Amino acid sequence: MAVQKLPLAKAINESLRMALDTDPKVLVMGEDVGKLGGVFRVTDGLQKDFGEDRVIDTPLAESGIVGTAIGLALRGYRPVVEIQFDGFVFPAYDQIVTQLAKMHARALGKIKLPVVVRIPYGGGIGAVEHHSESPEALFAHVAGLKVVSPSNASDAYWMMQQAIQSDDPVIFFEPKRRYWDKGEVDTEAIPGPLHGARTVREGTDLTLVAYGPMVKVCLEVAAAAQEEGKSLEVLDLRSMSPIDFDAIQKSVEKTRRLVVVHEAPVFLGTGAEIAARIAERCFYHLEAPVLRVGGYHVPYPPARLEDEYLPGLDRVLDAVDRSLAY
Amino acid sequence: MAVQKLPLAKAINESLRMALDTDPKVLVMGEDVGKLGGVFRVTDGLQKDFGEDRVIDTPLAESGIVGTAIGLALRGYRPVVEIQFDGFVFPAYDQIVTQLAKMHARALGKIKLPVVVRIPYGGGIGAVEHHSESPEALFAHVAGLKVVSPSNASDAYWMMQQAIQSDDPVIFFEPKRRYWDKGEVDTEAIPGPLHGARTVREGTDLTLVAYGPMVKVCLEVAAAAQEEGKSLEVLDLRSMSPIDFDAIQKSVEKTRRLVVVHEAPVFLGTGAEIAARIAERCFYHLEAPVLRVGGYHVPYPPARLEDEYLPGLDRVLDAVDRSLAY
Amino acid sequence: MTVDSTAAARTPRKRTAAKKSAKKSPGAGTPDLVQLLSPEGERVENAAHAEYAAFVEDITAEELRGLYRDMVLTRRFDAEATSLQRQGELGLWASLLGQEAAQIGSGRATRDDDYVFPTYREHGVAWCRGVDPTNLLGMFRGVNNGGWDPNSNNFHLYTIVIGSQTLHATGYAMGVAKDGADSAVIAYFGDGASSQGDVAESFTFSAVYNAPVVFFCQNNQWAISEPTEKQTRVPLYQRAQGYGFPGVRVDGNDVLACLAVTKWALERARRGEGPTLVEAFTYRMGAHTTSDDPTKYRADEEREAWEAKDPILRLRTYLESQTDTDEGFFAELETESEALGLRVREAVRAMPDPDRMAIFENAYADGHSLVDEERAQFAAYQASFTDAEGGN
Amino acid sequence: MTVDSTAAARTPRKRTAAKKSAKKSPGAGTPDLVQLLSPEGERVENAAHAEYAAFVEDITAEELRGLYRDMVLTRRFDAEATSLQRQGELGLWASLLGQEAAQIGSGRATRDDDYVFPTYREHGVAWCRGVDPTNLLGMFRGVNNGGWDPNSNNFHLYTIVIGSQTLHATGYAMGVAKDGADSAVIAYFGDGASSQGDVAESFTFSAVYNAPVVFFCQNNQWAISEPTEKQTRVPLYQRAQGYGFPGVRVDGNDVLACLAVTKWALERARRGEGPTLVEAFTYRMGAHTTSDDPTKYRADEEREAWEAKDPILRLRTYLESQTDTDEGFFAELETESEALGLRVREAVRAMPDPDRMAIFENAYADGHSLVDEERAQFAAYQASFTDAEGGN
Ligand SMILES: Cc1ncc(C[n+]2csc(CCOP(=O)(O)OP(=O)(O)O)c2C)c(N)n1
Ligand SMILES: Cc1ncc(C[n+]2csc(CCOP(=O)(O)OP(=O)(O)O)c2C)c(N)n1
Ligand SMILES: [Mg+2]
Ligand SMILES: [Mg+2]
Repeated sequence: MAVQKLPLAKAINESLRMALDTDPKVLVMGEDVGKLGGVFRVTDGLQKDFGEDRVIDTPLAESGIVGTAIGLALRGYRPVVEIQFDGFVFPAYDQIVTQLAKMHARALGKIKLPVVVRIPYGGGIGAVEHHSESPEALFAHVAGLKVVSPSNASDAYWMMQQAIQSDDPVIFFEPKRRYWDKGEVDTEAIPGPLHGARTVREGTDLTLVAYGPMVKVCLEVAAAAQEEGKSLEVLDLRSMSPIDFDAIQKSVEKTRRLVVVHEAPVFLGTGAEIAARIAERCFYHLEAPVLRVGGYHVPYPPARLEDEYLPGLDRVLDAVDRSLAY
Repeated sequence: MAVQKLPLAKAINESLRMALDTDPKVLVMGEDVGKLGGVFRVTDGLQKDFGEDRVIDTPLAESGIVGTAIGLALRGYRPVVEIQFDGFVFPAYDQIVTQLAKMHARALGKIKLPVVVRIPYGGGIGAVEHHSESPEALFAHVAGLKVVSPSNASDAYWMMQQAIQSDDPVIFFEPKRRYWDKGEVDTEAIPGPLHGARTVREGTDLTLVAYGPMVKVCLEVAAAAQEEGKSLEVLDLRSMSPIDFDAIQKSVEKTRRLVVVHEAPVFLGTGAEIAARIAERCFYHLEAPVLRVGGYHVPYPPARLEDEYLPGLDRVLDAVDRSLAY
Repeated sequence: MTVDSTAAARTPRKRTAAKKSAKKSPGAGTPDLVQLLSPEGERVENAAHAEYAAFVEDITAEELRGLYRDMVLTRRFDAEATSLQRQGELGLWASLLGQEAAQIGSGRATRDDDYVFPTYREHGVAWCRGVDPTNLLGMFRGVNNGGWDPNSNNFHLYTIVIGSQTLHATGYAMGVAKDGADSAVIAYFGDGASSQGDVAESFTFSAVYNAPVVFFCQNNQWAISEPTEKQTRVPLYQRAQGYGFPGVRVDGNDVLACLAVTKWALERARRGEGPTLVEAFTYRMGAHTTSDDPTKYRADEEREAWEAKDPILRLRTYLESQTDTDEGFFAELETESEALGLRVREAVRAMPDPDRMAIFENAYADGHSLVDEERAQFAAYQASFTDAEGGN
Repeated sequence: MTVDSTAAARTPRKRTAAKKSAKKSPGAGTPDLVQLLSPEGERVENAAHAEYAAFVEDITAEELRGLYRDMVLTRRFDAEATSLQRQGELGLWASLLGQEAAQIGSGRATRDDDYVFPTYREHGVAWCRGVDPTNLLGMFRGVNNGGWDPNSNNFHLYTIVIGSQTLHATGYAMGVAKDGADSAVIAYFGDGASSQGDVAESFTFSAVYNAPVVFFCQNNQWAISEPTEKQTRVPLYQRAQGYGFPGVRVDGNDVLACLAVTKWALERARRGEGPTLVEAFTYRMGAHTTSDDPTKYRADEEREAWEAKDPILRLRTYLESQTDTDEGFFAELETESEALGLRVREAVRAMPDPDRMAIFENAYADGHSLVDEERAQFAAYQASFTDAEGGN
């Protein structure tokens, strides 16, 4: 059956399974992705079905994982690499930034690096340090990478398919606190472009832009605002590099107000770029400055404080109110 | 004599010498900082005068350099670490982001990490790959770090003094193409705050904000604009974390126009944050959107193309014209 | 979770099972393994290891009981934490079950002026250093990211980013040497961590600078779901030689051997002979953490075989058969154990949630204008609710 | 810059100096050093190294002349590049002066279907792989960041971030094994690079996956200004053992030994016996790069001592004394050498600057809307000048 209701994690699992099945060059690699199926079970059962040669438990060394994935890609493979948690991508940062991102250009286009780096990211799961961060801006700033994040099961399935098919390296941020959220996945649908934003709710008074875990929050905000008679449009950005500015611009030309929401710190977060660019593109349309809601400029706090730190319904509503008050 | 005319590199050298001389806990460490005095001679003569125990040639491993510097700081030392070039800081990125930046908070303030990481950065010297990058946004986005860059010899001297005295880790970006530019250094002056911007030229029609290597370009732009009868104010930002938004706001409330210039890619560069925040703070004052001039979203190009890539007089003037045309 | 670590965690009674599976003893077969107490609780005499044994030659029954007590209380504390996690009082717990000897032996080998860099599982070492065990729970409860002052007990914060602390330890040791102090530093890490570039770099730096640091690798044979073969194809202690310093493999379930070898290594460091790698060959008897389900990836029999080599059991047999330790000691310890459990339970439950404004504290030592601004905005935002509630 | 590498770079004449300082031969004293040709140009017989020697047993005079020719032409090319840098035609040059034997020996050991991962100094290896030498100059001239198609000659791009290519080589080798191919991979790196975590991780990965890769470390005794003691306190080849695979130290100025040992190691890889570390003990006779001034940090005598062990000189002596090589060969080679120099000089001078729009090419394979937007803006901006000039 083509349409299934799946949790987001399972949708990625199915997507990986599909890719492993259809393209013998696809590999899955990372720490604990084999028998354990990953700490979030995203790769559950894959090693059993495709063998240790395709689904590879690696040594505990992220630079080594990405570095060898680059080598495998040079040999013609399409590795899908798992970084166990957001906070553990940094040992691999050098390989990602200086090698993975730049090698295609260095070779004047003669080699391609179709590597997908999967990173479960974001907070809200009550975890210990380094398990709740949102470092996407640190990748989006780097030319040569593409950076995406699905917010629901269907996108998770399809964006993973597209990421694996991409001849560019893709940093694939998975909203870990949505792993268990179910959604319909039509494995025979024709997906939209990987880097296009999607309007997930139409509205006329203000545009909310979010991605990954915050889309759900923004939809709740829009519903709450509706009750107060405010019509909010919600855009799921889906891609942080490139960003679909045309879609945001179009929406803002209609609503004339924009609030950007992400878990990552506001300071130099992706919202900064959106605010800067939309302020330029929509200079004569904006009735209020672009407002941003996100993390503070502090290390991610311990679990018992994360609800204060993370943008939630109230904080986004507060920003909406402030915007509408202009 | 307290006032000397020194090249910027020599000013840093003098500043390090002063620090080594006055505080026995100060250490200088990095690749080739000893006998060679660093590839830019910034540490020239220091090992000779302070010994191998204070000015330390390290193994070729940036993570090791920063990681051991953290350990030395825990033991009460104040290490000043050199990363040989901008593009080689990434192997140390994990230690900087997950340890150096967060350890003070992790210890609830009970330990301090007064580590300075010196990074010669930026282009314009005709170098090979990885020797011309401007990764400052990748550090400014990270809470727990402070990020500064001097644009002239006097600031280089004094900001280094202040960075070493800071109990927070400071990423100290040195504008390598200005190393040879001479300026007056008064070693008995009373410096302004490390994180305050400075107005380096007053003007009324538009504000240019820059830092490091681009300050000189902006001053040239202002001089050229003057001839066309335009009065440009130039702010030397000096600190990218924190950013002195008050100073920018004050200037923009006067000039009503802002152009931000840096070598780093525009997309998610520090200019994005400045544009976003000033657009919010000065919503009713701005006559034009904040414009940004910087690098493109491509890997830093080979030397023979860098003049096209780097913001120069013409490109900044073009942005000034576009802003004034609103 | 199928592994019942609380059950296994009780102070072990004398068990005849001990001898049964002693033949299955991976690692113990290696001639290089330093062992002073056999799984059967008998003193092992091995001329080749006399240099290490010398460090525990004069150990008294009293001291041995002290080690036993440390192990029992550590295990009790650990079991309490595991059950507190099940009760929802902790978000996570990383149990040291099975690694008590490695931790107590090495921890008791340190001097007060030595400095310790742990991973996230060194509850037994923390115990030896005098860190109040309830302090260890803050980060697992989610009220902080490391709740003690490292300098109070020369015991650094737990470090979660695998391997990174080995460089901090090396740098600290470089500082010790610069200061001309005769203390030493010990860095803990796991078999999985041995693959991280940082650990290799710490070997290089410590060798080049001849830093007084002991690298103490608890090879508990698993890195979450991955067996040690996914990290190396030769025993880990051999890694050191290629960097120019000695590596020793010690029976990690033998507290006496761990004590002896670590003392030996720390003494080398103090004498200015530089780094040593100690590989304590042990076994993670529980799950990786309370979030983990080891039935997914390893056979029960493996754990069962290792239960026969239980570090506590082994010392108990020795105490009972070779020393004047009477039942009273064990009974008293049982009582003390229960009291510790109770104290920990109560302390955790009493742990207050941090004030929300704590988010903005300690990001910087010297302050940061953006943090100040955000703090003020946050306070105003919070106040708007209070105001609203207050009918303002 | 005091070191005149162009002078030293000329095809060496027979020199009596060779014997003079042969006694000062660091490294050669090591019993472990594999040497088949002494600095005096004599065949070394050493039963302990018979396994390696077997790989060059049948080498013909013709083949030896081929190696000699490779070294001479490589040196000539290198000298030309150095002088082109002085003339401002290149922004920088990293000379291989002194390392010709290590590079030609190992390079000629590879098969066409093997894959090579160089650093930034492997001009001699590139030569062996058939890469047109002028292609190597693009990045040093600043017209590109790596100007050849790696797959044309199975010779990867130069990699500047120290050590990172060792992981690419390992991954590539894992792929070779997956494909069931019987080819091998060779990764070059320096003594300085040995300290990088990435290199250690590549040892771990290659050992765990038994990848068919040879790690070829040219220990030229300097990492810019730092002597090897700043990277290790034991010989580098020993590093391998702790990771579970063999390490061999070879006389890096002995082309025959480098050829033999590399062939041996590549054969091991092909046979499925996994990785090998080869440390070629050699010497960087010139500056680190044309930007460097070695007088700042090392004594002239050191270089002079090593000139006596010149790899080219050594083979020449052998060819002249032990084979039928006549003067004509050397004379012809001199002519060929000059022709190469001329060709390179002309090719570099003719190298066009890239079109400015090239900035926007190849950042992405599948395109990126922001790059498209910036490209269009840039084009419009440039056009505005043309328009202005055109009086539009
Ligand atoms: C850099 C990094 N990568 C991944 C992780 C996730 N992780 C936590 S513990 C662990 C396994 C550690 O194994 P080992 O070093 O053997 O220590 P043990 O847990 O067995 O004590 C992993 C992969 C991490 N904490 N840090
Ligand atoms: C990660 C990184 N750090 C620093 C540098 C600067 N750098 C270029 S070459 C070099 C020394 C390399 O020494 P070695 O590995 O011995 O190779 P050699 O130059 O001697 O061939 C250094 C420090 C770099 N390229 N990459
Ligand atoms: Mg382990
Ligand atoms: Mg070298």
